[in-house]
Amino acid sequence: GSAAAQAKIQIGCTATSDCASAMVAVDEGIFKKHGLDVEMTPIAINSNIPAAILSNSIQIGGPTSTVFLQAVDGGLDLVGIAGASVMNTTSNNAITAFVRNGITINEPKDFVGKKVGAPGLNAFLHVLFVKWLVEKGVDPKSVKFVEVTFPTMADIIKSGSVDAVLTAEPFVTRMTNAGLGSVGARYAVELARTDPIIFYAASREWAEKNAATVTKFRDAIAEAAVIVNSDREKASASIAKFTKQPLDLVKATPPNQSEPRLKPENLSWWIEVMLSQKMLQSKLDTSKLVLN
Amino acid sequence: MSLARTKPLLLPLAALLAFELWIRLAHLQSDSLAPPSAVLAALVAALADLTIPIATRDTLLAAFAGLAIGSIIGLGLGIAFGVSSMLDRLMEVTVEAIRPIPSIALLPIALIALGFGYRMEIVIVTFACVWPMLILSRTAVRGIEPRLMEVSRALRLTPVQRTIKIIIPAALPRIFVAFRLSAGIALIVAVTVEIAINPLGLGAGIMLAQQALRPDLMLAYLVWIGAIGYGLNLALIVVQHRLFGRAATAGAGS
Amino acid sequence: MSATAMIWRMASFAVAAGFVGLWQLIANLKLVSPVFLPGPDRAWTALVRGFASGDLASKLVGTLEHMAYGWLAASIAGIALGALIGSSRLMRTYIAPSLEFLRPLPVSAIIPVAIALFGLTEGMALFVIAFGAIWPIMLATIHGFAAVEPRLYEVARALQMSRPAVVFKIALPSALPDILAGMRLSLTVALILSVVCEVLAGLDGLGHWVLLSARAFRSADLFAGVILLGAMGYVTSVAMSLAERRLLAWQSMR
Amino acid sequence: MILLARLDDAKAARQQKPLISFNGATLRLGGKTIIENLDLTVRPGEFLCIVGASGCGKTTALRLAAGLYRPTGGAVTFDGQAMLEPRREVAIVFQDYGKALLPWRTAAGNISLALEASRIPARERPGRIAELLRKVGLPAHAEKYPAEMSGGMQQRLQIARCLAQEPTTLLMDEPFGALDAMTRQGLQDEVLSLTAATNTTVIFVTHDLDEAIYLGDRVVGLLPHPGRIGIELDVNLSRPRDQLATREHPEFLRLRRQLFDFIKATEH
Amino acid sequence: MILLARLDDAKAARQQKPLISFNGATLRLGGKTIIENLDLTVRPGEFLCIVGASGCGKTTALRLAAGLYRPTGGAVTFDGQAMLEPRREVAIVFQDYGKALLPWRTAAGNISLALEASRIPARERPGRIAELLRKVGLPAHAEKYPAEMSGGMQQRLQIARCLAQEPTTLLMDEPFGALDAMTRQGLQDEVLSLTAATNTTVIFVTHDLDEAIYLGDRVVGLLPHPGRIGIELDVNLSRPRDQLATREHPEFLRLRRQLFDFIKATEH
Ligand SMILES: Nc1ncnc2c1ncn2[C@@H]1O[C@H](COP(=O)(O)OP(=O)(O)OP(=O)(O)O)[C@@H](O)[C@H]1O
Ligand SMILES: Nc1ncnc2c1ncn2[C@@H]1O[C@H](COP(=O)(O)OP(=O)(O)OP(=O)(O)O)[C@@H](O)[C@H]1O
Ligand SMILES: [Mg+2]
Ligand SMILES: [Mg+2]
Repeated sequence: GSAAAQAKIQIGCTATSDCASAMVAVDEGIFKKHGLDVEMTPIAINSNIPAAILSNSIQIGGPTSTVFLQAVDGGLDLVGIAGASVMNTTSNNAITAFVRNGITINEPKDFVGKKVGAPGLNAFLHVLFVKWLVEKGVDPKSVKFVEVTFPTMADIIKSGSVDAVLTAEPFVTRMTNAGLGSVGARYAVELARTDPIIFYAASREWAEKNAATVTKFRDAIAEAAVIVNSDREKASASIAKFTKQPLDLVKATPPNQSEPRLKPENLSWWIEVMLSQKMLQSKLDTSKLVLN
Repeated sequence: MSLARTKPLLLPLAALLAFELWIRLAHLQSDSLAPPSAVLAALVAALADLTIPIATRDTLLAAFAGLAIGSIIGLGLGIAFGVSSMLDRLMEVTVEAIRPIPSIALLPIALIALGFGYRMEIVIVTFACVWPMLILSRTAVRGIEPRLMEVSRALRLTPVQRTIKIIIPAALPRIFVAFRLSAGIALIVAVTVEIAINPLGLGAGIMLAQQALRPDLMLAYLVWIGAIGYGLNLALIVVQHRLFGRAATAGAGS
Repeated sequence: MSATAMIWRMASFAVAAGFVGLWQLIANLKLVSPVFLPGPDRAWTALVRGFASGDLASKLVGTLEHMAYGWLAASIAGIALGALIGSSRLMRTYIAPSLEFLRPLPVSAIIPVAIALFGLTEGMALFVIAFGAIWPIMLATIHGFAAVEPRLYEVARALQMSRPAVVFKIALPSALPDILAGMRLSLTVALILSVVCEVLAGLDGLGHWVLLSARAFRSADLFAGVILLGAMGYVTSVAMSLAERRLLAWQSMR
Repeated sequence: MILLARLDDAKAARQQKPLISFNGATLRLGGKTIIENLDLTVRPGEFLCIVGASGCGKTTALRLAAGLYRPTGGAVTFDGQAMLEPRREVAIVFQDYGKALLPWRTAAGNISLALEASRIPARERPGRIAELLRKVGLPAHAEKYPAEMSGGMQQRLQIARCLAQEPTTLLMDEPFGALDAMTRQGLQDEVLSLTAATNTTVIFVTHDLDEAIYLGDRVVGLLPHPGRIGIELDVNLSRPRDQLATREHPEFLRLRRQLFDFIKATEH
Repeated sequence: MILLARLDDAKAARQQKPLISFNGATLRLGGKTIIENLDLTVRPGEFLCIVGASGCGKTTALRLAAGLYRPTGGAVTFDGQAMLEPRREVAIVFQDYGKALLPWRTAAGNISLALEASRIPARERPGRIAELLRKVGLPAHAEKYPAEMSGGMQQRLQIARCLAQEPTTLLMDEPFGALDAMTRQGLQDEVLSLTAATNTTVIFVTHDLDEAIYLGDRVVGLLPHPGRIGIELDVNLSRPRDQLATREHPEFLRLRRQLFDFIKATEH
């Protein structure tokens, strides 16, 4: 209804470039233009987003595909309402397994017996890497995974506590420049997927009650996505503003590609991968995952 | 400033100097460490642009509210358990099984039930503050000179009178230690909740600074939190001296 | 254990069982969404399943180790530092203020710094847990030293006892009730910090189990972990009570 | 006048039913029998003194009478009812005076505690406190904390607090142990006149035989291991008593000798 | 034998230089002058008794002699040196015995404390402890905690601990205040023979005039507000003393009367 449309909408995202479309839409007044009053809330850990949505602390959030699917699998009634970012050549290029000095990785088998730090177990990069290992015929159980958050990666690689970290730009460049090691594998490039990384989700109840708002939101995001993908200056400025990262640092890395459309079938690859990694307990029905 | 007042500063100053030298000389590059001089600069900047003062207000609001509620509950239960060994024994299993549950493990549930904001943070700080208050005030009550409890029995003091006139004053020095401890815990838990989930206050500031790869700012927050805690404790000690005054000093001999 | 103590313990378990029943009732009536609050039945099933797969047992051992080592380190350091500060004016002026500054620092915020200094190692975990768990013990020791009956210090002076003798024969035994209460609190803090460490630094243990369960929205698994944490807390606290009862036998005579 | 009244009282009391009575009271503590099968009755208005060697069980017997211990065998009754908890009309002066005072309250505050317990209105308290402090010879020390007072002063302060309770029964455990002879005699007479005026029942534990005879209507000597009655003497000395005359009375000297022999016999 | 030796000692002592001496010692506490301008010397081997009304400053004077307080004016010297800290050869029996014992140690453990302080080897301790407990009449109570002991037993335990120190000087503050007449007389004689045998110097505070005269070579009476010397009497009674004969000696009675009049005059 119109009353709900005037209420302020809180959008919760982590400090990455994935939600750049929403950031730009706020900064450029696109939401306002569509009659939406939007505020962005920074959320530290992506897996908190579903709970934040459910408690109505935020109405729309940007969970990763894995977080979203696990939440739905766990019984949370969430739906995707618009796309945010998808993998593409650029983003896949930015994802690497970075190995410390003294370790050489020539082929996937070389990861056997190594200690690998992932920014979140069962999270996006980890799932991708395991998928890659499986495709290359390496038993993921033969690799020891530990959790290492992005900001501590450089220190941990330097201390030698782990042999490799699953990471992304700008950390790859920073660690390479600091002489801490080298890129061991570009597994995302080899997988060459174009599935969604993060998309906008809401609770089904809220989305159905505020159908008109959702439509306006989609329109605004679609408009902003164009800017993200075409105008790096503007996109970087908005990202830096939201994440409080230094502008130079943000500019150094191209933002992930924005893709405002989200179709149910976009999620089927993730479901399959996660099922094979025993991360889901039930076979999810894709048609119910996305609001049409 | 007299020499006596500068003495406490010697150790930290020496440590900071050593740290600065180490980082500068080793050309340490880290996303988690920064030389003290850079930290100081970041602190001054963040104080000036009011981000730290505002974050401090938010954190302290939640911490104090939780501390107040938690202390009252904990004190009440601690006294009850200290006085009545029956109650203490009956509740032992329940209390000892709930007490060690880390609130951080329950954060996702608290988030869903209460959402972001002060309410959730206050509830969790309360949960954390109840236990030290309970345990230490129970010990304090048990440690009261038994002859004093007998005096209160002989005078047929009502349970309320007994609590107000004998138990609390006798146990007060120890209860105050518990309260100081709880105050520290309240601050820590509030910040931890903010780091883990709640997007407000100093903890969120730390998290944001860390993710923004600003170790100087992150450490500036850390130093600031230390300063707040230090000030808080100092204030409580002043209150303690005010409260107990001559009775305490007369009792403690020289 | 005597028969009466046994009966009391049974009664205490019965009370706890009552609370579990209440929990089941709340779950059955769906007062809270079952997605977040599984009943004890579902939590129990998850617990059994976790142990059957062997996962949970190894996590339990991981947390136990973190807690035990961290707590031991904190106890030794806490009592030693507390005794030093409690008995030496020099220490009080030079060291105590720095410690008061460190005390309010949240462990959650220390972890990145600790990782930068120690790497992602068990040593880091030990340091972090001990750092957080030391305060209740240290504070209790300092207070215990201050609260010694002044007449006893005079006895020590009259006997010309050496400073170590005064510490070990007068001050420590007199402060023992306080110290044990502090150690009891620290035990819980150590458990909580083990979990925090496991959550924030990704070390193996129940904290990590709980984290992954929470992330995967498997509330039954999460509660299975929480139940284990509670059980661990209870068992360690019973051990602590036994130690207390032995060490403080004289107190019950009063 | 008072003298006659008191004597008549004493006579009448013989026929009266007892106020406090130990009926085969037994107490075990820490696996040892401290008091065994104690039979003793105290009549209303009577002044009973208990003497005995150190460690024979005097304090324990008094604590039984106070309701601070419950007998493990037999019974202790007060006014016909089992004494299971202390009662407000029964005041107790503890032997370890240093421990029985609230260290965080001044002398006046410590006395005030008893007044507060009996819900005396705040405005009446200062007058009562001043009066009581005067009675025990501490008028100038109202604002001192116990730690600032000498042993004897603390002892007198505790007595003042007990009097503030306006008890009908007073249980005193070596209340004058830390006092010099003069102060002691003054307080003995103070207690005597006070209890006579209000017809207060008293059980008075002392190790001073002269004191026991000087004060008491009756003196009971306890035997140790376990504590039980070894001797019971009626003191037929007229009241009011006089520090010089009474102590020189042949009956006084006779009783003294008798008690002395008893105590002497109990030691080894 | 001992008798003569002691008398000779006393004679010789007059010429000896003092062991403890108060030279115009003054002590202010909490803004009040407690002791003023006290001049007093104690010769080696002397047994000095201090009496005085409650609150006159006896305990305070003893604490000055012990080095527990430092005089705010004048000086207190021991063996010619300023007494600024307690010394191991000086043992102190505190008036508040309940507070001076370690509640977490048994009777044996409390005595052991003093032996440990003087570095007596562990294997010698049990024998010494048993001997000391026997001396104060507590042989059967070695394993009791202070809280399980009667007031008098605690007091005797404290005395035993002081004796364990094998002090050359003994400062006793109303050490027998909680004891019955018999136990008290036994301990009086025990202390006398012990100190005579080891030529121990004693300052003994008591409120019991008979006790002061019976024990002392000299009795000092303090005047209150502020504490200062009001009377000083030499006790010319032969040693060893006897509980019956000495107390009936005319000199004893004369001294007693003199002290009594002094105390009486100091009240009010
Ligand atoms: N809590 C207790 N546990 C075990 N034994 C105790 C306890 N309290 C007292 N006793 C023992 O009971 C006996 C009597 O003690 P009580 O205090 O009644 O003696 P008393 O006659 O008052 O002696 P005193 O004149 O020395 O004060 C003593 O032998 C003492 O050791
Ligand atoms: N710490 C203190 N602060 C202030 N005044 C004190 C302190 N200690 C003692 N006094 C005062 O000093 C005076 C003498 O006290 P002291 O204990 O020496 O008396 P005493 O002669 O031992 O009396 P008693 O025979 O009753 O034990 C008392 O009036 C007391 O109130
Ligand atoms: Mg007694
Ligand atoms: Mg005194």
